[in-house]
Amino acid sequence: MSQETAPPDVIIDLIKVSKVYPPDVHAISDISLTVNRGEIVFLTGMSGAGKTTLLRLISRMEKPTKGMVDVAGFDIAKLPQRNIHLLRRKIGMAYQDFKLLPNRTVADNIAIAMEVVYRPKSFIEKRTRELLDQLDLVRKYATRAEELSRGEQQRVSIARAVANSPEIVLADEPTGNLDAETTDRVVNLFHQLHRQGTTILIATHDKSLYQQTNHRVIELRFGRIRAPHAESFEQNDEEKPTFPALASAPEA
Amino acid sequence: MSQETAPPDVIIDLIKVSKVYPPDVHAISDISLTVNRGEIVFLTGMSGAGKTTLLRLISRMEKPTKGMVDVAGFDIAKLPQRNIHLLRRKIGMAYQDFKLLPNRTVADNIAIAMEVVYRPKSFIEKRTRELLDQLDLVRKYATRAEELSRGEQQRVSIARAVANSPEIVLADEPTGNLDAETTDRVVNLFHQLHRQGTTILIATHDKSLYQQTNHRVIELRFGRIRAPHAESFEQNDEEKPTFPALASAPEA
Amino acid sequence: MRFLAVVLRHTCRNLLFTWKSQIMTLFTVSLSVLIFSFFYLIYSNALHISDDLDDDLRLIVYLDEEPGLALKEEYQRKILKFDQVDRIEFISSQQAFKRFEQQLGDNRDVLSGVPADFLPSSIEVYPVRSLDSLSRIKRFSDYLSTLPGVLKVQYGKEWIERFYAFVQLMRVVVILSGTLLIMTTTFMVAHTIRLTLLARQQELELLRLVGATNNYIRMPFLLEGAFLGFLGASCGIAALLLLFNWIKLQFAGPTTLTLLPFTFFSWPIILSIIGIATLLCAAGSFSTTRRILQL
Amino acid sequence: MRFLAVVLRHTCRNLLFTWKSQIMTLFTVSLSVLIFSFFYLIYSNALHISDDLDDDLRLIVYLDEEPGLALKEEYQRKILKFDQVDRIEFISSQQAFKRFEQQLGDNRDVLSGVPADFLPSSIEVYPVRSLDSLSRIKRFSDYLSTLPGVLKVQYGKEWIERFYAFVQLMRVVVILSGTLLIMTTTFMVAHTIRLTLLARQQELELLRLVGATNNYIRMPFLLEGAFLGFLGASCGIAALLLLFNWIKLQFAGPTTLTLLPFTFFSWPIILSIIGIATLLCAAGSFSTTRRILQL
Ligand SMILES: Nc1ncnc2c1ncn2[C@@H]1O[C@H](COP(=O)(O)OP(=O)(O)OP(=O)(O)O)[C@@H](O)[C@H]1O
Ligand SMILES: Nc1ncnc2c1ncn2[C@@H]1O[C@H](COP(=O)(O)OP(=O)(O)OP(=O)(O)O)[C@@H](O)[C@H]1O
Ligand SMILES: [Mg+2]
Ligand SMILES: [Mg+2]
Repeated sequence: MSQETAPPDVIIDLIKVSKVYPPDVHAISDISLTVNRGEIVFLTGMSGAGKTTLLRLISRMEKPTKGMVDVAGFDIAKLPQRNIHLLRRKIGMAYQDFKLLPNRTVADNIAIAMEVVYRPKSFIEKRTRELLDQLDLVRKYATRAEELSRGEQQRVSIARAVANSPEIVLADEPTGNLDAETTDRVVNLFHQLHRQGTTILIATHDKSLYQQTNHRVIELRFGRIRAPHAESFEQNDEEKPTFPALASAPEA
Repeated sequence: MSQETAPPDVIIDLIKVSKVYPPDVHAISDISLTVNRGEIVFLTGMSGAGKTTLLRLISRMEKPTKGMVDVAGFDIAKLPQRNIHLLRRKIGMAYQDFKLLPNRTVADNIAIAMEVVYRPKSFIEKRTRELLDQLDLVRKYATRAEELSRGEQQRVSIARAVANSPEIVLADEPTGNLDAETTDRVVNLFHQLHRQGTTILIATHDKSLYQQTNHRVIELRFGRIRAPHAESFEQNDEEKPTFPALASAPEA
Repeated sequence: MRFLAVVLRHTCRNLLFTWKSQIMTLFTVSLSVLIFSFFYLIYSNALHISDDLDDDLRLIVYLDEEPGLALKEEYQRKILKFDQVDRIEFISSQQAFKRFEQQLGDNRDVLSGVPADFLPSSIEVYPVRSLDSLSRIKRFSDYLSTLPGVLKVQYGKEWIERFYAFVQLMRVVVILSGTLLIMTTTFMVAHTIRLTLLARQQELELLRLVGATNNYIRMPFLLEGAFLGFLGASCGIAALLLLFNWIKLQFAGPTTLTLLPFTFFSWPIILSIIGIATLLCAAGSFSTTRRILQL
Repeated sequence: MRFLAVVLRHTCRNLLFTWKSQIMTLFTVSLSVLIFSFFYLIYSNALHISDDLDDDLRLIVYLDEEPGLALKEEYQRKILKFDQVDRIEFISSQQAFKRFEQQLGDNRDVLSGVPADFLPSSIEVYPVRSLDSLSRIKRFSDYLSTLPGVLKVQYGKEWIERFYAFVQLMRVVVILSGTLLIMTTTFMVAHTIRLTLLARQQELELLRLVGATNNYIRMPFLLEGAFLGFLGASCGIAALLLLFNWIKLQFAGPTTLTLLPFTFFSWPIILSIIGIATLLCAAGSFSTTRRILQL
């Protein structure tokens, strides 16, 4: 069921992948992309360029129309329905539309990701509090998700994505509704995961997230990869300065 | 039914307004704010500061717990249910969660705002195409809203807000899912409305939207107004340079 | 004018757009009307059926002697004053004897030695043909036997009691089935409306937010409800008519058909059923938007 | 072990969390079971009722002379070979005369001059107590009149035909009501499941996305369905029992009760109804998740 076609340090491998939504929306065209374990990769590109579609292909929310997608040793196109959970457990995704359960509490929404892998209750509660603290949301612990502001919802969805310490984190526009200060907290969280060896893909429009880093930035344009900003494949970039502390550049 | 308590050039007038969500979330505390006709006002503040709540109070999606809200001559608290539409027709709002009808086409979603005031069909189609063109979405004219990327959805929601050329435009985080280039188009659209005398309130985290302008910026902090950046009440700022052309400041 | 045009266009678009749930609603309404009118039909025919069955239910009052004209009138007055009595008939000894002869048929010669007046004269009392009167037959018979000159009152006691029990049971069955069905139907229609509303809530809320008037939001619902109600009720009645004819076919035997004169609704009743269904559906649709209009 | 604990916890939480729609479902299931078992009960009791009513439905075969022992046996053999015949009884002239005397009651002295054998001897044929046999009575009577030595076959022709038509009609009513109700019920249960699923779809999709196994998603639905099915069926049966006792009270008169021996389900039937409802609900809930598992 799992085909180890790529070298062991490659965790995401896309070979000539295309995705056409019916009837003829070419969201992704002929993309090849290799991501190594522990890397941070930024996806940018205009609205509608295909960033979300790419992330959805990786988490098997869509099947590729053409090409091969290999994630953590699973060939997406051949993964049988009953084994999808094995792939999904290695991936934590913060969706662009959050996908929170509106009438459940914040804690429940985060816990759900840990419950499905049978974590003990005490662990779940500890981890939830820890994440909420890190994202400045502890006072919303027992609030229902529909009563949160959009920015708060976004943070809950990020917390859920990373709760289970997955091998791969896919973050789709994780700071679109966040102010600079809160963005900083999120960046720190990703940074911390990066130090633990998590592979992180971030689709974003926020230049301040990647402008002062030397992580790989991939720009999509009409479903194709455009001249990549940096092709640095080195894996030990934890030592280097990564995210900018605050996006408020002194230009006013 | 309409109380002209404020001077004629004041279009939005909040006096000591508080909003408490049950049981005890103090979203807005004791805010007083006056916006003149034709002004552009930016609302900023951390996630959860109360920006959305303020806009919801102005469009009467919430009633204030305390204080008086007077918008375009209507006293919000006293506006009877059967007359809400008179207020709403003067306001166009781009919601933070878009509020699109997922199974209707883009065109339908925009047209709905014009249909309710009985605009002729030909006008509706012309205006829709014009707006979609301006926001780079013409090719999505007949696509269902649920098949759009988030950024595209956001633009549709903006198009719907301004479609009817309302007196007041409330934009809640209008560029959260947009890249710099598309943001620019949105800014130009607002700029154009501004020239026509529309009052615009924009709640945003995106500093690049207001950093190089001299429009009023109001920062909320835990539901209160913090030291305002600029208290310029002059009304003829159409001549001055307003929005930055592109948010990609040359700092990389 | 423009308002009307827009509202009509909206209604049509809604119907086209949500035809799946519309068909669901239509089906629900049809079924409900079918169910209701089915029971109503049974009910309105139930009395006729028992009419024909209780021909046998006469009470025979045996008299000790042939009554004179004055006595006959006296009897007539005393018996006919009861509401439950339809008509009475005097049978003289001779008439009773002739009947007996006829009943014996070919064996009538056995009566050759018998005097023609060996059977007593009697009054046959036919009760009104209604289920209610059956329940009072016993008491009525007791009353009759207190009249002067009455030898004995005879009626098919067991048979009447059985028939009465049977009809009573049938009645309970019809009432209970009807109640259950109407409960179910109400529940179902409420359910369907809730489901439909759930799917449209978003749209209604949005309409409210972009400045639609109350009527703009409600009118399409009203029209849609009325349309579905009308169509649904018509389908329901049509289905019932089909069913009715099918039943008639089942009873196509020469005798039974005439014995059970089962009739369909008259036009005024059909029209009122359809009218009421239309009104109810329109009102239901109309009123469900109330909560949303508060926004 | 842990899986089971988590699944049980989930089930309980779901039940608590969505108690509103659960109660809706419970009500639906109860109503459906009530409806179904109500009609089943009527059905299973219908034959008993007609049993008691057709006591009067004997055929009287008049013979031209008192049959000898051999002839009696011959008759017995020829008549009893029909399935529809329950038993036969020979009535001699004397017996017939005595009965007639009793029927006349106080007026028996009118028979004083009549010879004791003026009434013909006869065979009384009691058909089997089933609705079906009634429909063949006419043909059977024709057959009987072809037997040697038979003067005439007499039976309550009109009455039987009326009764038959009535019972037939009753049967059609019960079948049609049953069909309508069962259609309605099916529709309603499907509707409820659809509604419930709509409300939960989001949650199921999310569970799938965060890596829940198929069983993790489905088991709570299975348990929930079984629980609701069991509870709902029990409530339905309980409601029917109440109804049943209410009906019995309605018929509490001394004679009618014994005439209509209406009995409730036996335990095995009750248990199978509950079992089947439980199974169906569990299966229904379980299978509705299929589409979502494809995600
Ligand atoms: N419907 C609600 N019920 C209860 N509390 C609410 C509700 N909506 C918002 N809140 C709370 O009110 C506060 C202000 O919310 P609001 O949506 O106004 O924030 P915001 O400034 O728009 O934040 P963001 O930038 O994240 O959108 C938050 O703490 C939020 O949790
Ligand atoms: N379910 C769908 N059906 C049809 N077309 C779709 C669907 N989802 C996305 N698309 C189209 O595919 C293209 C790429 O969409 P995608 O969501 O990947 O863009 P994106 O890069 O994430 O944009 P954004 O920054 O606005 O979120 C867009 O043109 C979009 O309209
Ligand atoms: Mg996207
Ligand atoms: Mg907000």
